Amino acid sequence: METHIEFTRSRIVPSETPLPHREVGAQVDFLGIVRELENGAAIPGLHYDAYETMARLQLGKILTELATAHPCVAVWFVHRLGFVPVGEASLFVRALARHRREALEMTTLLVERLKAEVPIWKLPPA
Amino acid sequence: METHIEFTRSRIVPSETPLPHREVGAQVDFLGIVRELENGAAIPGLHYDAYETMARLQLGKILTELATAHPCVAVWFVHRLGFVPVGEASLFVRALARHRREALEMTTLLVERLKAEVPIWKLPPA
Amino acid sequence: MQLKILTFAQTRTQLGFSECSVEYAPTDTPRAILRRLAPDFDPGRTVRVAVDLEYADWDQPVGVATELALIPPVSGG
Amino acid sequence: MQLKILTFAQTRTQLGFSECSVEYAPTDTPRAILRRLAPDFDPGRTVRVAVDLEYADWDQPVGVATELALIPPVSGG
Repeated sequence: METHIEFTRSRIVPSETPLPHREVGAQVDFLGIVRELENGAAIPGLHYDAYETMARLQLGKILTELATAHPCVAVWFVHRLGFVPVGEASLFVRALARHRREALEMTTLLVERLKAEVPIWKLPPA
Repeated sequence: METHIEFTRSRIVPSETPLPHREVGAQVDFLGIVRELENGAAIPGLHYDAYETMARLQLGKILTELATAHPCVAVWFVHRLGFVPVGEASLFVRALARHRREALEMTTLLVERLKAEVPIWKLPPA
Repeated sequence: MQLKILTFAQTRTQLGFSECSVEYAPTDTPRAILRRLAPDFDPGRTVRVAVDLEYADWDQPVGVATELALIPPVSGG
Repeated sequence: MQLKILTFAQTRTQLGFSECSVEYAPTDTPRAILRRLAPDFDPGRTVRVAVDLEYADWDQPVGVATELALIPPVSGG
């Protein structure tokens, strides 16, 4: 399974990627977007910080684990760091697979595991 | 829940859509892509046909049903008809929701129900 | 009274038409209407029937309707 | 031997530094190392510890290590 893990301080713009081969039957894109209300108060955006070396290592291990049950052709993971304004994406996941179930399960479980285990934090607005 | 159901004979190109409001926290895009191997034989593509009036009605009812348990802000459904070459999308679903679970569940279940109930057919290559 | 009959996918190949009109009575069942039109065609267990855009029962009267469609196993997506 | 200590999110605010180096022995536990550095700080049940990029046990010796990080509840996504 081809994987791509990226942290960026720029706006995430999902682009069409060429399919790695002609047996890809499903593509799932997930965008996590910053919402205006955080604990009931309107905010301009959120700051994100990461322990990047550990996050990369843990994400790699999670992807390897998930690939056993939900083999995909390729998975992209992009997390934005620094300030992310309301309405923009903090997270982008793309899963390509032969069948839809693998791509959907991979996406769902990767985001679950991310939120439980990967050292990334949204920081309260200053 | 805002819904958009479309059948098209042109190539599906998912575009960035403006978010309907600032409380959207998740966007899920699903693309169903034509694979090269159909029952073990290489094909140039597939033809799709639909009973379009019934498909629209049934999709509308399915969306209304799914919205009860998995309320989303907006759902787009686009199915391509006619010839779809290998590597191009026959199906595009986009779900916008406050939280990721609604968007992911809506997408997963909408595609399941589509494949079981909605009068659309892929036709064997001539 | 006239009822429009629609076919799709393999039922279109099997019956040899995509659309036709037949005389019917509201008390007719879809199975009876189809049997009059194509005595040799058996929908079996896999072909469903839709009356006015809703899945219907092969053995219940169609009632007052305008369109009956044969729905072979669907395969969208 | 030197160990680099990293803090993130609220542990950074609480401890007042993002990074520092301390002397340690491989038989030290993360809890003992942290207690020497910040006697008043209690990680409680929510702050985890990572040693060399892997989650570790607060009460197991760190072994030969280069980096220890405090991991408050994560909230990525």
